[in-house]
This record gives sequence, C-alpha cells and structure tokens, in this order.
Amino acid sequence: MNITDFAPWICWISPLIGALLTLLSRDNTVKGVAASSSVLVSWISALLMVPMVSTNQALNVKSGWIYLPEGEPTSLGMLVDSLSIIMVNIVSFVSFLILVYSTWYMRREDGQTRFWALMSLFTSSMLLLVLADNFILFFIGWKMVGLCSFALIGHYYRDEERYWIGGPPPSPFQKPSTCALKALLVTSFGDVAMLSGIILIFVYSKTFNFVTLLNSSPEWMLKMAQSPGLILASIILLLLGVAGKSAQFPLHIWLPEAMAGPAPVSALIHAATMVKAGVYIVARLFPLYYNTYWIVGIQEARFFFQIVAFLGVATAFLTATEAVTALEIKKILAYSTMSQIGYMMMGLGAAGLSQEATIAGYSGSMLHLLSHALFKAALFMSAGAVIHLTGSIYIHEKSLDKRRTRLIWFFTWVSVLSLIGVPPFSGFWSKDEVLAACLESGQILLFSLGLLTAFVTCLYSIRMMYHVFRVDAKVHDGGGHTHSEEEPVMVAPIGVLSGLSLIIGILGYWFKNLFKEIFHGFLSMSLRLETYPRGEWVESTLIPLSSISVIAIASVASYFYYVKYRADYVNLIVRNPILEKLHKVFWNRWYIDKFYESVFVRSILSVRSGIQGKLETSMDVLLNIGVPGIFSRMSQILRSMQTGLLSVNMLYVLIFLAVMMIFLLVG
Amino acid sequence: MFTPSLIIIFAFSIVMPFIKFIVSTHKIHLACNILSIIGFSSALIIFSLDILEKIRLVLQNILPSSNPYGIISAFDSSEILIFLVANSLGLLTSIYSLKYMERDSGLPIYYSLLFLNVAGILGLASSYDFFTLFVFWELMCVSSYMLVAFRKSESESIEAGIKYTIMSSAGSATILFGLTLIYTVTGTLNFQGVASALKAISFNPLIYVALVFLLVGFGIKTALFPLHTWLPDAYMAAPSSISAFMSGIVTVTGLYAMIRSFSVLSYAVDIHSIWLISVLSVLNMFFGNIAALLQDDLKRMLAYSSIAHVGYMLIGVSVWTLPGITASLLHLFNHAFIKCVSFFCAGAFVYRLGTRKLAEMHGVGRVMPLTTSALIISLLSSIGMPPLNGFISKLYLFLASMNSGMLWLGLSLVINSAISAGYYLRIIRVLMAPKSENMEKMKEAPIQIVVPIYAATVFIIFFGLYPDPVFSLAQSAASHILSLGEG
Amino acid sequence: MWSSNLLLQVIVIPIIVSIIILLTRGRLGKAGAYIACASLTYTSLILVSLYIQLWSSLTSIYEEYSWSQFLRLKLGLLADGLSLPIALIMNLLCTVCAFYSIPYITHRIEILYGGENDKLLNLYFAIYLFFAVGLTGVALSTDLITMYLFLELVLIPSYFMIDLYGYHDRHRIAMMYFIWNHLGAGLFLAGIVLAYFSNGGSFNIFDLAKVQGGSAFWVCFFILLGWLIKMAIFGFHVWLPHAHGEHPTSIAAIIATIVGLGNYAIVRLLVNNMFNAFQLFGLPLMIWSLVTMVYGAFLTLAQDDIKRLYACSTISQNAYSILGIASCTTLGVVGGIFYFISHMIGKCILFSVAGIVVYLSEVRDMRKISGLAKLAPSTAILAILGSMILSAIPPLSGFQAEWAMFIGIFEKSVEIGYLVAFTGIFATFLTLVYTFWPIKRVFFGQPSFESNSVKKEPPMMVIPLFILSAISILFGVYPDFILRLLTYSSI
Amino acid sequence: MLPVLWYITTAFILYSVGIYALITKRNLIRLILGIEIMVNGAHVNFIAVSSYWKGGFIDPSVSSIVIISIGLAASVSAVLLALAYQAYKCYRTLDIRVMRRLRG
Repeated sequence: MNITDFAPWICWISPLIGALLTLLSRDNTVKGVAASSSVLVSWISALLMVPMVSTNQALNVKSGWIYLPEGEPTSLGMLVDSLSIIMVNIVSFVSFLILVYSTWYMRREDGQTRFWALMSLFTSSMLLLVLADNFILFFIGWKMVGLCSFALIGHYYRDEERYWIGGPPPSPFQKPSTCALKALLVTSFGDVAMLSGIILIFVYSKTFNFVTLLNSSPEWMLKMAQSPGLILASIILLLLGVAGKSAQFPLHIWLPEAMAGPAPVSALIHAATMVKAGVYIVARLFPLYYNTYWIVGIQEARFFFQIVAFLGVATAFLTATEAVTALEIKKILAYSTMSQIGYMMMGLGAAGLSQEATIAGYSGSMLHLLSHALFKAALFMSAGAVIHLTGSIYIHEKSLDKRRTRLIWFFTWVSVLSLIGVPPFSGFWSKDEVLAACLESGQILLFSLGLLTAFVTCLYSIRMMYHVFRVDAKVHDGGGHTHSEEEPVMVAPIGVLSGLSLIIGILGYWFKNLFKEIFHGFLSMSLRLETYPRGEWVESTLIPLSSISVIAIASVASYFYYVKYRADYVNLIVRNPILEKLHKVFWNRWYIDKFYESVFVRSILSVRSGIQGKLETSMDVLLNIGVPGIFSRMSQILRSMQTGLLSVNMLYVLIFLAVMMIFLLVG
Repeated sequence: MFTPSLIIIFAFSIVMPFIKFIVSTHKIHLACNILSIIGFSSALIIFSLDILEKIRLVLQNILPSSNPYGIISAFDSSEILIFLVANSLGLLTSIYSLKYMERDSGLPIYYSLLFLNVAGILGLASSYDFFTLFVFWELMCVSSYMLVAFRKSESESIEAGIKYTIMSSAGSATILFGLTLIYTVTGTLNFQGVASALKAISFNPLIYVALVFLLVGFGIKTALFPLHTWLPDAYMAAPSSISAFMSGIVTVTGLYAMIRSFSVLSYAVDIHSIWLISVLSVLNMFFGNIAALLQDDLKRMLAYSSIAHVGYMLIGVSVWTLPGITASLLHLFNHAFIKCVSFFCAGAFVYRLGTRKLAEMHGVGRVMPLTTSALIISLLSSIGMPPLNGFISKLYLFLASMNSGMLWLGLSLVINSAISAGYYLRIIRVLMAPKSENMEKMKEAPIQIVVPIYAATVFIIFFGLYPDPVFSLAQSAASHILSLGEG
Repeated sequence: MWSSNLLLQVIVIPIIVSIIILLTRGRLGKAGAYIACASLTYTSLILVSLYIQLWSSLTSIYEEYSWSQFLRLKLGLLADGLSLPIALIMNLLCTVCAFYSIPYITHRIEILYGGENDKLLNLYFAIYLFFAVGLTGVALSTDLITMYLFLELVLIPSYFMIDLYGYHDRHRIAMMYFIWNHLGAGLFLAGIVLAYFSNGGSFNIFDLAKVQGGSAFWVCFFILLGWLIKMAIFGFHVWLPHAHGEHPTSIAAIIATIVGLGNYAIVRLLVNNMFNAFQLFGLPLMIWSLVTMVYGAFLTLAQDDIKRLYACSTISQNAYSILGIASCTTLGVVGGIFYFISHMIGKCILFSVAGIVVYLSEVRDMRKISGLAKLAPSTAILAILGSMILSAIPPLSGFQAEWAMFIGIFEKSVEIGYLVAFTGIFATFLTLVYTFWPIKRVFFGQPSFESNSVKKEPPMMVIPLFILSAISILFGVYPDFILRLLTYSSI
Repeated sequence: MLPVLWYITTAFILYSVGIYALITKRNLIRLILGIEIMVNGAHVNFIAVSSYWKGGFIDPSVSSIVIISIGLAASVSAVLLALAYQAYKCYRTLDIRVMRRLRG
C-alpha cells in the first residue's frame, strides 16, 4: 500500500472535514485556519501525486458504490492521471492561497461560518469533480460546486444596497440574491442538459466509468451512430453543461452577475477553479471523441470539436468586447475570465480538428488554464483589495493611490501583463500556444478572432489599470484605511500567485515543452496508440510576432485613448457615433441578456400566469365548484319534488305503477 | 305454529297496556320500560336457546368450501337474521326510550305497539304463506302508523302519520290486489303451492301484473323512488327511537318481504332479467344521496340516506343470485345497526338541544363527545369506511354485482358513496366545529341514552372486524329464501 | 417470542396508544403528545432493525393473521425489498412530523380555538397515530382489501385534521379532499373486485398475476385510475392545491406522502404482478405524467402562497415518479420508487419549513415575507436542503434517484423516441426554478420583519428535520443502501 | 255466468277508483274511503276467483282470508279516522292540501 494510493482520497476528503470543522468552532479565526489548513493538506497530497505525472499511467483507485441491475457497477473511484493531477494541483494550491487571503478579506464580515464551510465544501467538491473516475461522482462534484457557488454569490443575501451591483443609475442595479439565483438557474440549465447527455451515453455504453467509456467506445459509439443525430445530441447536451458551468457563449450570462459575492469567492470560484471545470471535462472527454472521430471514423464526433471551438472563440470575442465598456472592476475581470476560458476551449477544439495541432492545442489550453488560474486569482484578489480599500466597486469613481499601495500595484501589473500576454509572462506562452494550434489546424477564423481578442484584451486591461491606479490621488478615499493598507496576509497570496506567473513566464519555453511532453504521454496512453501521429510542434516565429505586434498596437492605442485623452464613457459617446453605437452594443452585452429575458423569462412568466389564471382557475371552478354546484342544483330539484302534497305523492305511485306495468308487459 | 319467542312478544304486547292498573302513575314509565326490556331479552334468550343448535351449525360451517358461493347448509329458516335484528333493535329502542320518552304520556301503549311491531316483523319473517305474510305485514304497518304519529299533539307528527298511513295502506291494498292476482293464476296462496303451480303453467301475463303490484305495494313501504315520499316526513316527525327502529328494520322488512315473494314468483318470472329493478336501485341511490345533500334537518338527512341505502340493498335484489341476496341481507343487517346509532344520536341531540336543525348544532361534539363519536363512527360506516361493517356489506354488494357482470351497478355504488360523503361529512363538520354560544350549558346525553348507542356501535365495529358470523347467517338465510317453495 | 410479530406491533401499537389517548380525554395534556411520539419512535426503531436485517440477508419477512374466512381476507404483512423501505421512510416521516407537531399544533390550536386546549391537542395526536398505522399498513399489506382498509384509514384522520386544524375555508376543503380521495379509493376498489372475479376469488396481491386476458386490462385500468386520482395527475389534480394549502402544516408532509403512495401501489400491484397489462398503459401514462410535470411546474411557479407553492409542486414531483414507473424498465421503476422516497423526505422538509415560516411570521403570502434567513437560519438551511432533494442536487438522495430513473426512461426512449425523455428531463429544470426562487423570495433580501418581532425557531421543529436531511444525505451518498433492496425485489 | 275476466276487470276498476280518489280528493275522509274501495276491489276479486277455481263454490279459506282482511282494513280505517280527528284538532280542517308543513 502506497501513500499515493490514499493521496487522492485525502485530497478531497480533507476539505470536507475542514468544512465540518468550521461548523463546530465559534471563533472566526479558528474557522479560517481550519478551512485553510484542510485545503493545505489537500495541496500536500496533491503534490504527492505529482510524481505520477511522468509515469503516464492512470491510477484507478476504486471501491464498490452503486450496483445497478444492468451495466457496469459504478464505483466510488478516483482517477489519477496527468490531467487530473495537474488540475488537482492548480485547484488545491490556488484554493489554499485564496483561503489565506480570505482570512484578511472576511475578517469583519458577517456570516463567516457560512463562508468558511462553503468555501471548504466547494474546494472539496471541486477536487472530487476533478478526481472522479466516473460520470456520477463527477456530476456530484459538478452540482456541488454549482450549489456552493450559488450560496457564496448570495453571501450578502440581505441585499443591503451597498452590495448591489450593476448600474450606475441609468442601468439597473441587481441584488446579490437575484444574482445568485440567476447563476444557479443558468448553470443548472446546463447541468440538466449534461445529465441527460450522460444518461444518453450510459444507455448505450452501460457504464459511467471514464476509462471503460473510452476503451469500449468503438462498440457503443458505433451502436449509437446507427441512429443518426444521437451522437450529435449527446455532444450538444454535454457541451451545454460545459457552457453553463464555464460561462461559455449561450449560457455565459450569469458570470458577470456572479460578481455580487465577496472577492475571494470570485477569485476562487468564478476565476480560478469552478469555471475551469468545463474545460476540464472537455479535456477529459477529448480522447473519447478524438478516438471516435479519428480512429473509429464516426463523422458525427467531429461536431464535438467544432462546437467547442466555435463556443470558445465566440465567447472569447464577445466577452472581451463587453469588458471594454464595463465599469465595475470585478465585472471587467469576469468578462475577461470568460474570454480567457474561451481561449482554452478554442485550443481544445482546434486540437481535435486536426491531428497536427492535437498536442499543441491540448497542452496549450491546459497551460493557459494554469496560467489563467494564477493571474486571474491574483487579479481578483487585488480587485478585492481595491474594493475594500476604496469602498467602491466602480473603476471610474474612486481609485487607489499607487504610492500608498505599491505592492498591490506591482503585483497587479504583473498579473495584468500576463493576462494581456506580454512576454515573458506566463500568459504569453499559453496564449500563443493556443493561437498556434488554431493556425496549425488550419482554422484561420479561429486564429484571427483569437488575435482580435488579444487586441481587445489589451485595451480593457490597460483601461482598467489606468482607472484603478491613478497617480493623482484626488479621488482616493481610503474610507478609514489610510494607514497600513497592505497587510501581509492579503498581499502574500497575491504576491505568490503573480510571482508564479512571472516565474512560469520566464521558464516559459521549458514549461511549454514540459506540458507538451506530459500531454503527449497522456493522450497516447489514453488512446492506446503507440505510434501517435504527432504533428510538427510549431516553432514558427510567426505567432509570437503577430501577437506581440497586436499587443503593441493595442497598448499604444489604449495609452492614447485612455491615458492621454482620458476617454471616459461619457465623452466617448459624445465624440464618435460609431464608437457610440459600439459602446451601446457592448454595454448591453450584445443584447443577449435582453434576448434571453424576453424569450425565456417572459415566456415562462406568461405561461405560468396563463396556466394559473385561465386553465387552473377554470378547471378548479369547473370541478370543485361546478360539480358540487350541479349536485346542489339537482338536490334542490329533487327536494322540490317532495311537495308535501299527498295527492302528488299518490300520483307518483300511479305513475310508477303504470310505468312498471308498461315496461314489464311490453319489454 | 308460532315460535315461543313470538308468543312471548305477543304476550308482552297484550300485557303492557294493563300495567297502568298495577303501577302508580309516576312510576309507570319505568315499569313499562323494565317490562319491555325483560320482554325483549327473554324473547332473545328463548329464541337463542331455541336455535342454539342451528347457530352452532352456522358457526361450524363458517369455513367455506372450495366454491365460495356454494350453499353451505340448507337452513330451514331465514328468520334468524330478521329476528336478531328486530329483537335487538327492539331491546335497544326500549332502553333508549327510558330517558328519551320520559316526557310523553301513554307509554304502555307505546311499548305495546313496539312489541306488536316486532311481532309483525317476526311473523312475517317466518310465514310460508302469502296471506299469513300479509296479515303480519298489516300488523307491522298498523303499529308503525301509530308509532309514527305517537306524539299526537304535534302537528308535524300527525301530518307525517297521515301521509304515511294513507300511502302505506294504499300500498297494502295494492299488495292485497297482487295477492288476488296470484291466487287468480295459481289458485292457492301457500308458497309451496304457488311455486308448484307456477312451475306447471306456461307464461301468464297476470303474474307479471301481480309482480308489479307486489313491487309497488312493498315498494311504498321500502321507499322505492318515487314511492318514498312519506319516508322523510315520517322519520323526521317520529320520535327518534321510532325513527331508529323503523329505519333499521321496518322499512327494510318491506324489502325482505319483497325478496321473499319474488323468490316464490321466480318460478314463473326470471327475476334477474328484470333490469328495471337495477334501474330502480340506481335511482334510489342517486335520489337519496343527492336529495340529502342540502338538508338542514339532521333527521331528515338521515332519512334520505336511508332511501339511498335501500338502493344499495336493491343491488343485491336486482342481480338475484345467492351472493346478491346474501349481500342484500348483509347490508340489511349492518344498515340496521348503522341507522340505529345514527338516529339514536340524532335523538340524543334533540333531547339535549331541542332542535333537529344542523345549523343549531355547531360544536355539539365538544359538549357531547361520546354521542358525537358514536355518530361519527356510524356515519363513516355509512360511507363505507373499512373496517366498519358498512364497508363489508358494500364490498359484498359490489362483489355480487360484479359476479353477475353488472359492473355499472358497482360503480354507481362507488360514486354514490362518494356523493354521500358530501352530506355525512357536513354533519361531522358541524359537530366538530367550535362551540357556539348556546352550547355552553349543554352536557353529555344521559347514560340511558348513551348505553344503547354504544351497544349498537359495538356491533358496527365488531361486525366490521369480524364479519364471518353475520356473513354465514346471511348466506344461509339467502340460500333459504332462494329455495322458498321448493319441495 | 416478541420478535415473531414485529410487523403486527408496528400496526397495532399506535392504535392502542391512540385509543388510550382518546379514552383519557385530554387529561394527559402534553404527555399525551410525548406518548404518541414515543410509540412512533418505537415502531420506527422496529422497522429500522428489520431494514438492517433485510438489507444484510435479503430475505423477506412475512406475517399472516386471519381476518374473514368468508371473504377470504387475510391480514398479511410482508416486508420485502419494495415495501420495507417505503414503510420505514413513511414511519420515520410520521415520527418526525409528530415531534414537529408538538409546538406547531399547540400554536395552531391557540390561534384557532383560543388558549391551549389539552383536549384538542390529545385529539390531534390520537388521530395522528392512525396515519402511521395506515401508511405503514398500505406498504406492508399483502391483501388488496387490507390495503384498501389502510388506505381509508389514512383518509379519515386527514379529513379530521384539515377540518379541525386547517387554514382558510378548511371545512369545504376537507370535504373536497375526502370526496376526491374516496372516489379514487372507490375506483381502486372496483379494480380489486374485478380482479377478485378474474383470478378465481382471491384478494391476495400476488394473485393479481393470475388475471388474464381482457379483464386484466380493466383491472389494471381501474386500479390505475383510482390511484391516479389520488395521485393528483393532471385533470384530477384540482383538489390537491387546496387540500395541501389548507392543511395544518405538521401533517402536510404526510399528505404529500399519501399522494405519492400511488407510486408504491402501482409498482406493487401492477408492475410486479400485472406487467403485461400495465405495459399497455405505459406510453399514455408517460405522456400524461409529462403533461402533469410541466403543468404542475408552471402552476407552482404561479403561486404566491408558500404552502400552496409546495402543494402544487407535489403534483409535478409525483409525476416524475409516475413517468419513471410508466417507462416499464427496471431502472425506471426502481428509480421511480427511489424518487418517491426521496421526494417524501424532501416534501416533508419543505412543508415543515413552510410551517415554520408561517409559525414565525403568521404570513403565508410570499410577497410579504423576505429576508427571513437572518432570523431563522436553520429554517433557511432546511429550505435549501429540501429544495436540493427536490431539484436533484447531490449529495442528497434526489439526485441519485433522478438519474437512475431517467436512465430507465431513456432506455424506454430507445423504442419510442427521445421526445418524452428530453421533455421530462428538461422539466426538472423547472423544479429548480420553483424551489429556489421561493427561497430567494422568502429567505433572502431585505428583512421584512424586525428581528425582535419574530419568535425563535423552536428546536423541536428544526431538529427532526435535520435528522431527515441526514437520512436523505445517507441515501444520496450511499444509494446502495436503498437501491440494493429495491433492485432485489423489482420486476 | 260471466267469465272470470269480468270480475277481475271489475275489481281492477274498483282499485282504480280508489287510487283516483286518493289522487284527486282533498278531504281526508274521502281518502279513507278510497282506501277502503281499493281493499274491497281486492276482496271482490278474491271471492270471484275463488269461485272460478272451485267451480261455483267459494273456497272456505278464501272466505276466511277476506274476512280477516276486512278486519285488517277496518283497523286501518280506525287508525286513519283517529288520525283524521287529531289532524282536525291540529289544523282545524280535513283538507289534505293544507297539511304540507313537511316538504323539501
């Protein structure tokens, strides 16, 4: 028995125990420490698994769980392979840092028990999701993270006005509880779709196990392919789930509103981990569809990659443009998160569309996942610090004096540069890898939109940075935090994360190749192919050149636009009608929210009032008042037959006699 | 030849009026009452001793053979069932009357009439001749006329009595006319003779006419729709003890007599081909239940419910098979106790509150919990709630109708029990409601009223939980009735 | 010796206790309530021990007592893999609701009749015990008439409960409830009687299998129709929102159980014994339950009254189970029953939460309540847990039941097309909407009450519900605990 | 000798007259008479048919039946007359249509 056999279990159970511990303690500090240390334990056990990355061997730790009358028994099993190990490490490490940060951020907030328990529970579920070896266990984690996300977005459930987001005034405000509900509903819509996809697959494959699914895919996929459209349906359903959880295009509308929660929540759930779950499951299912399409040769499986790529690029571009107009710092980051996840999806899609780009796309998007987790978590934490220190969620209202918050300023810039993709930060390498995969797979559209998105990314990042950290401290209002604004507990996590961005960026080339090696091994192991058709790894200078030049143009443009001319959204509208129109479109999020609102929400509301007002009421009246009414009416009629007149009574007798006589004698 | 128990009953009925010469005026009621209790009890005891062997046989033969409808033993009398019901109801009514009738005068006559009534029923049950049947029938009728109109100073009572008497005696005349027609066809009125004569002759329409006349005549007493019109008035206006007694046994004796005569006539007429009877049964159910829905007078509501119950019993008659008749007799038996309790309780409310109006009974359950719970049990049994006896007989009626392939009869039974729940529950609701102000000074009914109520309630529960004895009784009675006139 | 008639004890002990409580006529006071609770706890413990025994040995337990030989009635009590989980859960629910009732009904009597009235309190518990008897009896009985008996035994007390302790317009609604249910029971009885004549005169449930040919269709039809009326499927559902809305909340959960009992009955009677005849009804029933699901969901969404809301959701939730059972596949049936069990737990929690809300705030209109979570945090957690069960969010049992059930439905869809399955599974999304939206309305947002104007949540009301949630979590985390029994005795 | 059908018809007519009286007449005494007529119709029939069956002789058992029946009818009439008397005391009239307090 090896310690690494237990590691995956310890990894996800430890935060669960931590969650229970936080419930027991009364002291807020103890709660924080309990939660963070339990996550620390997970991280350590995650680290213990790291050596297995290079073995290219899936470790499947199982125990019996659910025995159905048919199909393979579902196990309570952990699947430990390169993909899950890397994910586990990212998740547990980032979670740990964010929990440490939270001890500072949450120190004066209400509802700490709730917060810590849910954060620990979330971490546990996220780790379970990643480690699960079958769909059911995975889906349990998947739903649990959604639920924790709901609860944490609604942390300020009392809807005090200072926690409202949205606005400023011409635009509507939204209350945290509404935002939480929106997030829950939108993601759950995806979850339902995903569950039906999973069930659809089970009906044909009779198993939930990822490994068995892959190994037996030729048989059941062929069976499934016999009814055309079914594979496509299962793909669409699964990807709807992905879109919901990862805030991708059709179901991306919830993430901006999810920013109503406290900053650590946004950092952990809505930037670093939960929204990556979608990417994870796409990566997990990648070999399955890859195998089906390229090796078994079922054409329908290609849709998987096409849809993933399409969703990715659409989201990346749409949300990046939305970020340009956003006024809340966390919303900008949220848009940016969606956009970056779009990159990851794009990479995975491109990886499947062409065999040449497979390794590059896959490892690129994984690398991007890693680097995004690092810099976005750091960014959110600094955003939290900014909001905490200025007391405003808007970038245009108040800003920090960078002279007084030098460390934050520095770390934020590191992360932002990584986000923009400036060399030598980690974002540069990963984004380039994704773009390279797009180009390699011949998807020019993907590539060009990706570049365009990089351009927009640079615009909004610089805009944000300019607004947040202004030298002229005229608007800075510390709100009582005028001294010692940078506490070590707050700054250290940000520093570690952005430092890691920098380090990975510096070691970028090596890191990139390391990832390629790992995932090459992983994919060839998963697909059981000794001679894997490995394409030439793109070493062209075209990609870095083009991306760097795009970024350069963008930064110059944004410098002039935002810094020099100090374009605010007000004078923007005044100046240029085209920009004004664009601004309007972006500000209204391409009218997608409004469209959903009018199509789905309104229709549900009108159907429900129609059903209640017309159908139900009329049925109710008919059956519960009408039928008894008929009986009462009949009762009245029958009672009026009881005249009390003896003559009439005798007449009845005569009639009865006559009728009986006639019937009996005739009939 | 009269049975000893019948002689006892007669004897008591004759003795009773003379008691006032012996006992002083203010004790006369108690004395009558005790005497009548002694009378009924002794009749019961002697009867039981008389038929102990038969009862033992019945109970031994509980175990059904492989054929559940097989005739168990050709029992030589169907009177046991009717006797038990009539006599126990008589006993209960006498006990009940002790307190209930305390304000009335002329009680020796009252008890005497009660005895006469029971005597009529008993004689009717044990007669093997149409005319004997008719004579006892008239005995029963005449005594019941006087019982209904017993409170002669009340106009309601008199009015109801007149309507009842005129309709019922018109019915009696009709029966007599029917008998003459039977005599016309067969030349005899003896069951056996009629049966053998009918076997010999071919089709004769007169026999159908006779059947109709008997149906109408007995039907008036049985309250077939639309011949029922006297019934709500009579039950409402009669003293509650008499309502209970009449509803329990007098009315359904008409049905019993009808079954008996039809059984004899069935040698010439195929009874179960007369689908009109099943139509009548459905009409009765629906009429009784629907008309009861809006009543605001408790006793009148119960009276309508009796009409509905007659409809249920008619199901068994209309299918005219052994299970059918068994079911009818079973329901007759169970219904007697159910209605007895219901009317007793209604009487207890009248006794305490002085009103029959439901609207004035709000919250009576709070002050008279014992009476109320008995009433609720009887009403639930009326609806057909297991494990009370009403359920057993309704179930068996249903089984019987199904056995003859008349599912629609069974279904209308089900629908009717749902409709009937409408007004039974209304009663329950009123009783359980919060106390109204006039209830403050009320208290539980006196023990002399509660005891007979609970004695009958015990039957309701007991025969629901353990229906076998009455079941075997009903079955042997039915098989006997169906074989009336044979050899 | 004492262990040879355990199942009989489960049936008889509450009856005896109830009679004792009735006979003392209110002299016991609060003690009467605790005696009732204790007796229910005892029966629950019996069932738990039997459950463990059955789970480990997989041998059914059967007890038989004679009743009427003429009608060939027997009081047969069978605890097998299908009936025991149902019986256990229903008994547990009764126990939990009994504890919950103590503060609730005291409060309710105070409002309705002014002042604490020991008589009414004891009457409540005396009546209440019959629920436990009836529900357990329906689950355990092996005789159709016995089953009918227990079924009606549940109906009568619930009538009195609504009438005595209910809310607005309770008299009319109690009657409406009774008549609808009685009609359903009557049709069930029609099916029983028809079966009696088609299988050679037997009321035994397992002799239903002997019914052949055309009569099998009609037997199936009547039994199904009777139960569907009781289960408030679309068209027959109009009584349910009223009845559930106006119940005293302490038993509303039990009423929800009664409504769902049809799932068990259909499986026990039709799926297990008359599968061929039942199959004919499969597809129409699936479509019918789909309509019910969607309709019920929209109806629920339209409610502003917190009690009516959960009442309407019962319509929709029940239809899920029917859908699973109607799919006629092993997993569909097993999942349907599992879903029914978890729905019972969830609905019990939710109704009780509604009860607590009403208890605390005296308001039922959700438009007038908000931000209750601050004042009643445990209730809010319970509401979320209950909603999680209903909307199938792990780790509560609803999720495990739902996927198992939908696998069955999807398998059926291979033959009949996927429209039903997809509509069904997407209707579950509506469940989420109608469970979590009210939580948002009631518990979140700016508090509509001053914190000192609202009472504290009584622990007696909250703790039992947490125990129920724990059971649900147990089934959710280790579903084999129940699936093992269900699969061993399913078709 | 007339065929027996004539007697039966006569009896039936008597019966119908009785019913007719019961339906149309308002006076209580007339109703009582109506009942008597109905009963007597039956009696006539009995006697006539009896002679038909026994070939000209009247069956002694039928004689006794009719005599008993007459007695029964008389007792019914007595009860009815007593009731009529009481009704007159209550309602101050013998008009049956006035006596309709009980209805519905």
